[in-house]
Amino acid sequence: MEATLFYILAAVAVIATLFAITEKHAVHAIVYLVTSFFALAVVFYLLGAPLVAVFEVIIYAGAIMVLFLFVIMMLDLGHPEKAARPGMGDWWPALVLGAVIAGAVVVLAASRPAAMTAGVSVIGVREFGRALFQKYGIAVEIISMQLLFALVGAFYLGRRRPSPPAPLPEGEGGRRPGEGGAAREEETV
Amino acid sequence: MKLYLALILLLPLLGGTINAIVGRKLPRRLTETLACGMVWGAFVCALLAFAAYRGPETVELASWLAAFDFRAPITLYLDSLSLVMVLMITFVCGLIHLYAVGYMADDPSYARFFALLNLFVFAMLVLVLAENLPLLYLGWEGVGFCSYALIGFWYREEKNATAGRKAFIVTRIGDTAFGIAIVWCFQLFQTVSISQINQMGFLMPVGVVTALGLLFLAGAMGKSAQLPLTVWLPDAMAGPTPVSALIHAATMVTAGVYLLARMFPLIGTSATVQAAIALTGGLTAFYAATCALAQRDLKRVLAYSTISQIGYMVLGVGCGAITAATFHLLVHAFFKALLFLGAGCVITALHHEQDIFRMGGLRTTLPRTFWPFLAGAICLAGIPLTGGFFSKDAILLAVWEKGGGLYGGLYLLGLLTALLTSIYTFRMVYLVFGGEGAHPHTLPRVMEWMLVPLALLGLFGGILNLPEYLGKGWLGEFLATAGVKVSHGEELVLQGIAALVALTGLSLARYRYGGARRAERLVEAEAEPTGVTAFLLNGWYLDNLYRILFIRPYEALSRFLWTRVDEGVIDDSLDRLADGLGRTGQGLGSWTNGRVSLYITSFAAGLALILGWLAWVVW
Amino acid sequence: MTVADLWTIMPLLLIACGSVLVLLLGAVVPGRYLTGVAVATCLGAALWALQVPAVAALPQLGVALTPLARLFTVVFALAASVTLLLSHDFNERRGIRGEEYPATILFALFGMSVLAAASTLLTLFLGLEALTFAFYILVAMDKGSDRGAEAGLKYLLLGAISAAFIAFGIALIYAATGTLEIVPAMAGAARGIAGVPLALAGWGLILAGAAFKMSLVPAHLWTPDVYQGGPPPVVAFLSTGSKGAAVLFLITLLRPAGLIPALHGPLWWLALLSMTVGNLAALRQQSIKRLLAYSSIAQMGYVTLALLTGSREGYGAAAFYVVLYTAMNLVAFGAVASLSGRDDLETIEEYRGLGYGRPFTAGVLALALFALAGIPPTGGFMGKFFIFAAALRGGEPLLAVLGILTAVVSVYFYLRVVVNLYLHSVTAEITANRPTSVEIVPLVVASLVIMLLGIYPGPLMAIIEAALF
Amino acid sequence: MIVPLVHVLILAAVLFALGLVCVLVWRSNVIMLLIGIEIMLNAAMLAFVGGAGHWGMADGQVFALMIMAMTSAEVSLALALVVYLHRRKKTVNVDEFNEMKG
Repeated sequence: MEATLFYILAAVAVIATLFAITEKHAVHAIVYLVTSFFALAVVFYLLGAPLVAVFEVIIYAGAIMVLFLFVIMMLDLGHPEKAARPGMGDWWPALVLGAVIAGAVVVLAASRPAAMTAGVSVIGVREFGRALFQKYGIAVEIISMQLLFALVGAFYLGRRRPSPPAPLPEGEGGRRPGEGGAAREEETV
Repeated sequence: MKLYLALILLLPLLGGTINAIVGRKLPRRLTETLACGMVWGAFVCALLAFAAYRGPETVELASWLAAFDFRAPITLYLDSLSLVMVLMITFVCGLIHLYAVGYMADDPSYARFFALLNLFVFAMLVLVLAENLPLLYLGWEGVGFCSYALIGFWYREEKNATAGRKAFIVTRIGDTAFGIAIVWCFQLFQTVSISQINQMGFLMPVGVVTALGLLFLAGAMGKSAQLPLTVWLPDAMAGPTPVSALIHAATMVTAGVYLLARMFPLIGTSATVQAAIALTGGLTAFYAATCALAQRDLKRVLAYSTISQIGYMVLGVGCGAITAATFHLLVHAFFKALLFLGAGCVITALHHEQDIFRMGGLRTTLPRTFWPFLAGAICLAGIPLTGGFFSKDAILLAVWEKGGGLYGGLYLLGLLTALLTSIYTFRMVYLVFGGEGAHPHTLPRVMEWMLVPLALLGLFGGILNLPEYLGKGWLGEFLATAGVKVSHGEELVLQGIAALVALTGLSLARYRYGGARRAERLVEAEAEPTGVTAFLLNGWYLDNLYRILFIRPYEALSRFLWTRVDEGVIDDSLDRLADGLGRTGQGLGSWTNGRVSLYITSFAAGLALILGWLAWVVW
Repeated sequence: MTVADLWTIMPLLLIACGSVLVLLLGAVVPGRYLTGVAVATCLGAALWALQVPAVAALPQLGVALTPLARLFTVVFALAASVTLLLSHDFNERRGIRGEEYPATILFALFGMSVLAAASTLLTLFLGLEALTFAFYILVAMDKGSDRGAEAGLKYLLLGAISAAFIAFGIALIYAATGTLEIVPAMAGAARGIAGVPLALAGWGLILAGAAFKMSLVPAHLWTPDVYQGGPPPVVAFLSTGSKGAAVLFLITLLRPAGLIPALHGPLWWLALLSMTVGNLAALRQQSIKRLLAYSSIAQMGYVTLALLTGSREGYGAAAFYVVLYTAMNLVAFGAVASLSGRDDLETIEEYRGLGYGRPFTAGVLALALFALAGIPPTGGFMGKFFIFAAALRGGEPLLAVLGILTAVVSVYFYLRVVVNLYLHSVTAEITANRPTSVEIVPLVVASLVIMLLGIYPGPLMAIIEAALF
Repeated sequence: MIVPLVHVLILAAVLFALGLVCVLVWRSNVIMLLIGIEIMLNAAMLAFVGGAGHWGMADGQVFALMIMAMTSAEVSLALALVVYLHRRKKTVNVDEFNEMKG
């Protein structure tokens, strides 16, 4: 039952992704992608990772995709007829490379399959939390630094240039309320 | 001994460093005194070391390189060969330093000049004294670097900078071969100590030794300007004259000969390598002599003659005659330094005129330069009883002794070269000093004084290693290498032949360039090359017959060798190679066409190739 | 996590706290004082790393200050402080203001030290991504030039792709071995005669990702554009710290189990292509920054050649070269930064005659170029010597000889710049900037390092040797 | 584990390749390019989660979460840069940013 569900969801994810990458309308592509991510989230759940599944929905399908939509609208890219579409010349090399890479990984993965470990239980939230904050506590700190600097960078880029390179009167780069609107979303993490 | 050796190295280094750092701030006299004093100090130390010398000695000064099982400490090795070299280098370089004080009197960048000069001496001494190959290579490259800086940085013009770069890059080709040889030696013998490697040569198959020997030979070719890597040396004349003297006489170019002599116990075990060395030397000697015949620039004549003489030394090494080669190296150092310094005097006196056809009359107006220069010239030409005669003869003797088709041919070639040498030497002397000419301006005294000791050494250098029938060969005993054993009679006959050849060359040159004929040659030289035929019509039949039969083919050949082979084929093929590489590079650069899509595609293609390869391997 | 643990990871904490502190101070203190704070942080971290005794990996922490990590933390911290000093006046001239710049430099340093100290694949990956991330920001920092933003975008797009490659690669290795600890994971990946196939696929992906970080051909194409577009001090740091970190990344992964035979082929080609393409493409390059970019591609090819041997000696030669290369490129780009005023000095012609007009800066630039060309007695020669010796002894004679040949070719373009520096300038007036004292100090220090490593490389080699034990 | 690990990895490989294809194809739209990178990173997460399920350890899941966090940081910066460049050049076609070349 669960196995069947896995294959169905796998098919859904692949097909939705296919639609997403061939879609000329960026907004539609995002919608297809969200579908794919939902399917993936359920796959995660089936593979015994409920917490990752939840985050997938919240962060990926929720926050990041919304961020994309936000930028698409901000830049007014919702007019597919104006955008250049990839032609056949773009597709062939891409498909060949993709096929080679996927094929190679599949060949290598299948050539000597790892033995099935029997009866693996679902990893609970408690176990996950312990691993996250005890074993990989440092990693959480690193990623928090990175998020901080994502904010700093986006803020810096979003800020309008204070003035041409001339000695500033007040001595310090004017820190105006930045309009780095793009940078706000990562606080959801 | 350790102290002496350390001082020999440290003094020039110290002088160079001080002058490089604070030289510009110091008063001029102090800078000059420092530079000269350091080199002469090294010479004094060398003398003391000579006095204390009892036998080969290895001195470890400090640990230098140590990585995993690789060890190359700063170890110096003093044996008779290196001792003789050190004495010669410090002495000749000391004289050149003093000369440079006069030569550089008007130049503002004297501090940099003397700093580089001192460093040059230091690098050369490191090269000579090194006990292991990496240290030797350090000196080797240091010499290359200093010569680059001295040739190129001097006149601040594009032409000279290019000459410096050319010297650097061409010698670098040889250096690369040498570098490969070093690493390979380490791989084979698990040591880089020269004396140990030399003792272990017999452990290796002949093929390997041959390959190693050829690599060393390639290294020597680059540094000593042997065929086919000769092209940099004539162009290196762009530097100031003391530098030319330094490069040509005492230091840089002899490094290749020294390397071959040093490694001879190893590489000499292969007959192929010996033959290759001898052939390289013989051909180079001949080739450069013919080129020298057609030159108009005084310094270029001397440059080609250097190449030719170095060719003799290499030929000597190729015959196993280390003593003879070293002997010639020493004597040549004296008289070539003398000739260059003399040429420097001439050029300075004539307001930087270098064309020998525009000179003349200096015999009377510049006597203090003329007589030493003449002494140098007769040494170079190998006129009997001069140092050059004995040393060159020792090499020819060794070639003769080897016998066989190849060496017999090389002997004849060597004789022919001796004839050519004599001709171009006296051509130069007659053109520069004969006839009438304008009044030169006076020279700094120190420049002319420096010529005298060199002239004496050149003339009487033969005493260093007299032929056996005249007494003991001191150098041969000191170097303790197996000398060539020939009967006195045979030796005398061979020397007679050589003397005859040299005198023939002298008379030929006198016939063509001496006395009244000189003026004709000058007129001839004024005209364009096609003017030669016009001159034919004027009825100098005898001269023309002589031209047609003898001189013209040679001039044609030498001009051909110079313009076509030297500047055409060798230069050109290098140029073409460089051009091809540049074009390829440009093509590769246009890969970076600025479009991210291509960058990503290339990146992904790399991944696909790697993964595809892995899948293929596993499958 | 105990107090003792905290003590050993103090350098990391110092850097992290320093970067946050700089951000906070930026609100109250004028920007130019922040460089001092940042430099003090770097030096403090370096000193701490020097005095802390090295420890073995602590499994519960994910980072450990192993001897190698200590060495490289010090190197990276010094590189960062040199960069900060070099950019101080440069940023004034360019109008790059604010606390973001020093803070981000410190963040990059944080990423590097995390990477150096990482003992799990997760911290290794996060360290690598953190430092790359910092450079995305830094490259685009100069808002006065369009090129900066373009370079930033190019770097970011390719960097994100390479992050995906590496993440997927690590995922496959994890799937094959079941652990994220570096030593058991990499040892597990190499199990069997030719390694576990699945882990091999992971290795392939990681190799491609690392090829991007080290800018090896064919993943090198971003390098010239980013080097040209980024501010020179940033590029100095990017080309040294981030390259060094990438090499360290590979060394860390390779060390536990050595080179899996199947990986030899790809690495071989990466090394060969990088050496040839980098050196040849630089031959006729007119822009000095692009020239140095191609040169760095070639230099990384040499490092790959050393790694390829899979021997301790090879890793040692690579680590030595990284330290040396850090000094060389800091001087080269530092000199370019110091000479650049409002605009970059772009083409080689613009450097004509600077040997007389700006003797100090031109002198150190010439020194760095000689070192990059591998000419003794500079350190460049020693570095190349160790690499080629390791390659020859590691059974790579063909590649070593080819490498030496490309090195010969490279002398040409390095000298082309030097010759230009010392040619009489056609235009008498020199517009290049005069070096300030804040710039002179780091340049002198780094130049001394270059010379010292050339004349007396023994001590550093001994440290590396001990660290790799 | 409900399905063999290999099947999960095959799915991940296919998704990864699809993401790469997306990156390679959509040069005319940097937003789609970034989406392709997201797909690739999702494939990596899937491989991690599959591995974690296979070995019964939480490490892989932690890694997957970290990728997610890292991605959000990267995306926000990338989009900020895109907005910044769009303000200057009025285009999202990455190939039009080719001022530097050679």
